[in-house]
Amino acid sequence: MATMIQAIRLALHVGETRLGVTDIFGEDVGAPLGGVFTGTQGLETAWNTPLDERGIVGTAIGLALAGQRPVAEIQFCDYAFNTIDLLKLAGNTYWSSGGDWNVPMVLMTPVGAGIRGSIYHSHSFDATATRIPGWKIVMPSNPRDAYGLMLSAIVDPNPVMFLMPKALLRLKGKPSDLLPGEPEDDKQLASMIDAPLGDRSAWKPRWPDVQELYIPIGESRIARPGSRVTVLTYGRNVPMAVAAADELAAEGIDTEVLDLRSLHPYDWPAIAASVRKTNRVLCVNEDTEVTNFGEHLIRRIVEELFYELHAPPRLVAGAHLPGIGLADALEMASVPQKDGIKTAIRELAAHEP
Amino acid sequence: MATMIQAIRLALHVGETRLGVTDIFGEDVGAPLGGVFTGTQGLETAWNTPLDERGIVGTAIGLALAGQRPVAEIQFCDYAFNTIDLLKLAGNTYWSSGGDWNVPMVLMTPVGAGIRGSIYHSHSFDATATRIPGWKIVMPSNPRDAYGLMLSAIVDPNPVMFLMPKALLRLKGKPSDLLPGEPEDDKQLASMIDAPLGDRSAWKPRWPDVQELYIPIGESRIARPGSRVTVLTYGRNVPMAVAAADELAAEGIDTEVLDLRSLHPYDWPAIAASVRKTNRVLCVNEDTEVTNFGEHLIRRIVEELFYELHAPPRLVAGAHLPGIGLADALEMASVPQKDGIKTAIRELAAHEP
Amino acid sequence: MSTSSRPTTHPVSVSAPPRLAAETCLQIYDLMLRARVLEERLITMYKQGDGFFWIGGPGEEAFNVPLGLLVDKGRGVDHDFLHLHYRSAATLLAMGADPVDALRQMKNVASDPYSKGRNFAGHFSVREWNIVPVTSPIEVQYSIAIGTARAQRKAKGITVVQGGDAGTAEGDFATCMVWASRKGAELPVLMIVTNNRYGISTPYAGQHGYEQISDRGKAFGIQTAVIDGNDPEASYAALKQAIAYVRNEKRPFLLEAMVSRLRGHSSASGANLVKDEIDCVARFEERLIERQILTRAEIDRRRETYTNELAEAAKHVRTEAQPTPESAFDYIFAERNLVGEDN
Amino acid sequence: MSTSSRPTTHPVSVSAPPRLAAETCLQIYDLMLRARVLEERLITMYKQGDGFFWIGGPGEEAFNVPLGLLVDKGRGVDHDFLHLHYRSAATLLAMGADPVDALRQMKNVASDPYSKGRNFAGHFSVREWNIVPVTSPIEVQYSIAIGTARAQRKAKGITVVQGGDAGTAEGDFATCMVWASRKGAELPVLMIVTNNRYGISTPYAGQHGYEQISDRGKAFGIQTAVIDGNDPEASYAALKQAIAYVRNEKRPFLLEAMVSRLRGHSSASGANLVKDEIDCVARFEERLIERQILTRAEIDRRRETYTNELAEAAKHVRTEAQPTPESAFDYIFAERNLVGEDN
Ligand SMILES: Cc1ncc(C[n+]2csc(CCOP(=O)(O)OP(=O)(O)O)c2C)c(N)n1
Ligand SMILES: Cc1ncc(C[n+]2csc(CCOP(=O)(O)OP(=O)(O)O)c2C)c(N)n1
Ligand SMILES: [Mg+2]
Ligand SMILES: [Mg+2]
Repeated sequence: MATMIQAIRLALHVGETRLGVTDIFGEDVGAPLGGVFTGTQGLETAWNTPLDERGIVGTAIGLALAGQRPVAEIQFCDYAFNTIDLLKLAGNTYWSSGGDWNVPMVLMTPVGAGIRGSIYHSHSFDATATRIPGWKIVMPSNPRDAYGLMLSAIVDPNPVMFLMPKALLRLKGKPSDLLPGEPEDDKQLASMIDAPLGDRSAWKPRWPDVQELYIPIGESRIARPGSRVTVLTYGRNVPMAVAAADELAAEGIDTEVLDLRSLHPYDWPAIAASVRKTNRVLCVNEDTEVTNFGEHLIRRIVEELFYELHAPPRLVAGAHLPGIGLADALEMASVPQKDGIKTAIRELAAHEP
Repeated sequence: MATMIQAIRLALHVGETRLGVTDIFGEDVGAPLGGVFTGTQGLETAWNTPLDERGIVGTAIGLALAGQRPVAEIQFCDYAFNTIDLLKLAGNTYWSSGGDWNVPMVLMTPVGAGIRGSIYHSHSFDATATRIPGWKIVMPSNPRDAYGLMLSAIVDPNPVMFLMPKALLRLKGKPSDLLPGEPEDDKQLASMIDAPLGDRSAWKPRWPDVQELYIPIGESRIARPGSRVTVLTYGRNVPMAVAAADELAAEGIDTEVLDLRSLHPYDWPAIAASVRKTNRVLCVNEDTEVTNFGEHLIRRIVEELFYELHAPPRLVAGAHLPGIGLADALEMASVPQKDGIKTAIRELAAHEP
Repeated sequence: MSTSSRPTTHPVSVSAPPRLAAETCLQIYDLMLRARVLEERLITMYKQGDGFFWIGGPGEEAFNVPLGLLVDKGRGVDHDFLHLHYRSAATLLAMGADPVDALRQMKNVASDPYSKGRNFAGHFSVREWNIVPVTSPIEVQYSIAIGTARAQRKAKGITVVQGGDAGTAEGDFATCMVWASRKGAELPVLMIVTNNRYGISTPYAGQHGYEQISDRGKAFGIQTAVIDGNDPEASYAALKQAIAYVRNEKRPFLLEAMVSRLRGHSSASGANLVKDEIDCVARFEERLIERQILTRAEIDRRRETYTNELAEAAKHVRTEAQPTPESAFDYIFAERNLVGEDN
Repeated sequence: MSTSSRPTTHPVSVSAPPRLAAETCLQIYDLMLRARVLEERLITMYKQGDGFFWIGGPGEEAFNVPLGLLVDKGRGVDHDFLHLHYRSAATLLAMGADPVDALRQMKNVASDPYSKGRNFAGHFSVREWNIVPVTSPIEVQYSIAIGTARAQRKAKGITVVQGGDAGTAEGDFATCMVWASRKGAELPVLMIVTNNRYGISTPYAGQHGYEQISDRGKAFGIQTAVIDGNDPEASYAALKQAIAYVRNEKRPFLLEAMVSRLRGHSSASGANLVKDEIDCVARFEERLIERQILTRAEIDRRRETYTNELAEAAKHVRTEAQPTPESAFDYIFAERNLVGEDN
């Protein structure tokens, strides 16, 4: 089973060999490193840029305007905050030009906490991203979705942001989620596509003959079906919420976990259907809680489904703090943990209108 | 009666003569222009920077770290989106250094639509600003509040963002809201402190002996008392909401308009009190509606005051569009207008639980 | 064409501006005049309430017309990409744009082909000619130009990027130089700075540590030149040389053109005529009369004709439909890939 | 000290590095050794699981120690402000910092005086000495340094800002030069680039169009020099000269020091010893032995002593309390103005 980072690499390989991707670039994205998380190892078109995020985003926009299909990486989303103006431009060019120019670029960037990354390797980007109109925003929670969403991102004629939950990048998928064409033995896969330690100058990947698999942008996935409470989440918090739900099942609380996968456009029909079924909803994400994307979902749910609700909707999100501290206790207190999710689900389930 | 922009200028004059402000700077902030909205005309310490927003914010942070009290301007908030990383730094320095360094700077910037400013002179900044922990965020809706909030911003030991609703900058205050020490005749005031058209090289302002007046950061103001519906708003939408409420009074709908004035920290006790009284709440602001600060308020209201609500809370905000178009019809369709606010209030008032 | 006071690191041989043939002079002059008359019409529209804001390029015609004539116009990487700024109407006209379209954008009517009534005057966009949308945020075009130039490393086209003097203080100007001059990965980009010695109200003096902005290119090994952008013949010669260099060498060139700002910054500063600035159109007229290529009477006739044409056109534009409110919601997401269609 | 290959616009007279007095050599060497031993201890802590991440400056001691010795240490505008980067432990030690505090930050204990267990190793902050917080985002310190330097235009202190080679591609590096060299408003800022020829895995070659990064300063009229940062005597001499220039002339200086990266980028790349890089400590030891200032035995003894001291200290730090969860909510807003207290 491919890990998420391997799945992304395989998708980029399909991109550059079959879908017209000409440039995959960013800081340390090319040889010898192939990305700080190994996402771009061995790719033909991967190259190292200067240390300049504005140049990276600008280059991506320019390549896209020239009709190419660039995939750019910002090494950590923590370092994308000096490029918001350019991201806004990428998002508004089609609209501002009255439909004259579209901008078919992909921007990938690792997000979130969970690796003891301290203040500048723990940022989330989902709330900020959803505030930039004209972008499609996706965030996978498992290798298969990562693969299929990346392929969809590449062929989409619009700018697509691909948020990589960094705490999940090295986790393997389920055996049932084998990518089409992926070797069944994960050791074999690793020996084919993971660069060796040490000198890599002579190394070349041997790519398995993986096939296309598109996860449509805008479609959510029921990560765990349930009837009593709905959890709306994405990325790193999906397995966390599923684990919480599984544990709560022993207490007789049957929780549905919806993995949004796409943050914009998001899957409103699926959200509404789940809320209509459970009448109780919890939004979970890691971004800071003031002016948070989960608050958007709650606002819309309240506006459209008020009388379906048997309990006030809840948000479990990152604390409104200037940073996520390095020490364990600080990080744990700053972003959602399984126990906090369980408590919130329990309270929602117990709540009688 | 001073206009809002005159009130800001008077506050900056107090700042540089009595509160230790050493540098007021930004693009075209110094002579001869004194700011594209005239906010810094005639000030002793105002100077013109290079055309470089990152340098402006960086300079402000550095001056603050050196123990000074800088006031920096970004000419239009539309051009602050390449500095979010620096704004985040200003907001996290105190926290990251474990209380070692505070950053006593003020950043002022005009925001919002209403002047036919097209795509890049119509942006709002409130949602983005409230997503930057460590900042205090204020936004006045009238000259007196502008004056008092600016003075509070200057003496605050933390970074304070002063959002200037550009559509209101030239509106005069109410006679009852004379600033302390302001001449009663507004023509007289203008002749004293407004730079003449044409050659200004010999001009010097004659400053009235205005006195200090501090509007505490974090305190809201009831712009219009009412009992049936609460409107939570700020800046340009305050007079709009008051006008809507006044018109609706004829229909027998008694609306309370709360002018938040401070977006962070915001006045939760006052908000809660008003919602407890009216049981119906509408948030109004101009920023785009997905991941919007009004959604935060609604989330908190739902979380803490669910059973006080007799109707689903509503948001009237900017459309989730890549830009605000120049043509009248486009701008009107993109940001809240009085009629839309009236409709929402009417629906809330009519709503029976 | 005068080179900058300090020596260039890779000196370009810049000869005295050759006289252009009478025919070329006439072509350039005619376009300069048309562009000037267009700007005057736009200002009049603004002053008469037929538009909310004016910004444009009166004072840059002598440079911008040759630019428009000399680029390889077309679509895709084998033609030149243009990342212009908001004073580029003359370049558009020289490339063949219909001046009425500029009036349409001024009046923000639905038929505005550049932005469908959404953007300010001067914010052009012509995909058929590789003119990427002009942006309001200053200098971002220099970061974006890297991308089109990269796409052209093996193509026939080059990338042209243009902006003002004050804007070079933004990091994006440096970004363009850093990325365009990477050893072994140089980019075919012509960087143009149109230096009118002002950013809105702020004079050049006091904001810049170098003598000439283009000096900044030298450390990067970028070819540089400073020219009199008020002289159409000097501009034509310099641009021709710079474009040929970029096209043949596939390396960057930084060209600084000293120009005028004849109507101040924009309508926000009144858009009135500024004294003490060289008027390139008037100066070129004198030269053409002196060389007996045109007479004052012919000049007056032309100006009158163009002025009347545009006055008529403005009347017509006034009757065109404004965008509907619902149209604000058009063009958020593209359904198909326009830019890649036949690249 | 070798000057860059291209002439500086305002040449600095840079003499061959003078031999420093034996006493000064010993002082510098001792601090270099202490700094090296500290980095080794930090790496050991990381490898033993006593910390989540290591980044630091083994290979920069010969430059960073003289810097720490030569700045005017203190609080407020009449002393020097330091905007350092994450490889600056040796500078801190030379200024008198307790190495145990670096261990505390490594172990993210509550007693970490630099960040209270919040930030990565090497992210120093000492308000008493004008050491502003080291930032993780690369290069922003160059934009912020403008502000402290501006506050010092009439003061005795100067501003020192330091960063790596790769980071100069960010616009902030250009911003610093633009703002520091404005004619008539020059700023007293010493810009330092510590060039180790890498940004993480990306080599210098292929990313830069100039020969030396400091060449970029020349167009701005900024004094520049390139020095061998592996030579403590050359570094001392160059820094002394540069600091004196900035202090006396109240103008910027751009100093590029060629240094080594002895343990790779950080713990993320293994933090193992890198071959083929000059080890400035070993090289200086040879010089000191040759000049009979120290013997190998004395050196070994010192190293052993410092190593043992820090091993003990690390054991102690391991017992110190971690921050409490609630403490995450401390220091969001300041109640009083610390930075302005007695300025
Ligand atoms: C990033 C950004 N900051 C500020 C502005 C506001 N603004 C518009 S034009 C201008 C001056 C530009 O001067 P220059 O670059 O010399 O170009 P010119 O207008 O003189 O041709 C400014 C500050 C802007 N449009 N974008
Ligand atoms: C703005 C930003 N982008 C990316 C990073 C990730 N990063 C950390 S160190 C580094 C390389 C820095 O290289 P250089 O400037 O040469 O300094 P060195 O580490 O070699 O001393 C990168 C890319 C960052 N910290 N900040
Ligand atoms: Mg200019
Ligand atoms: Mg380096």
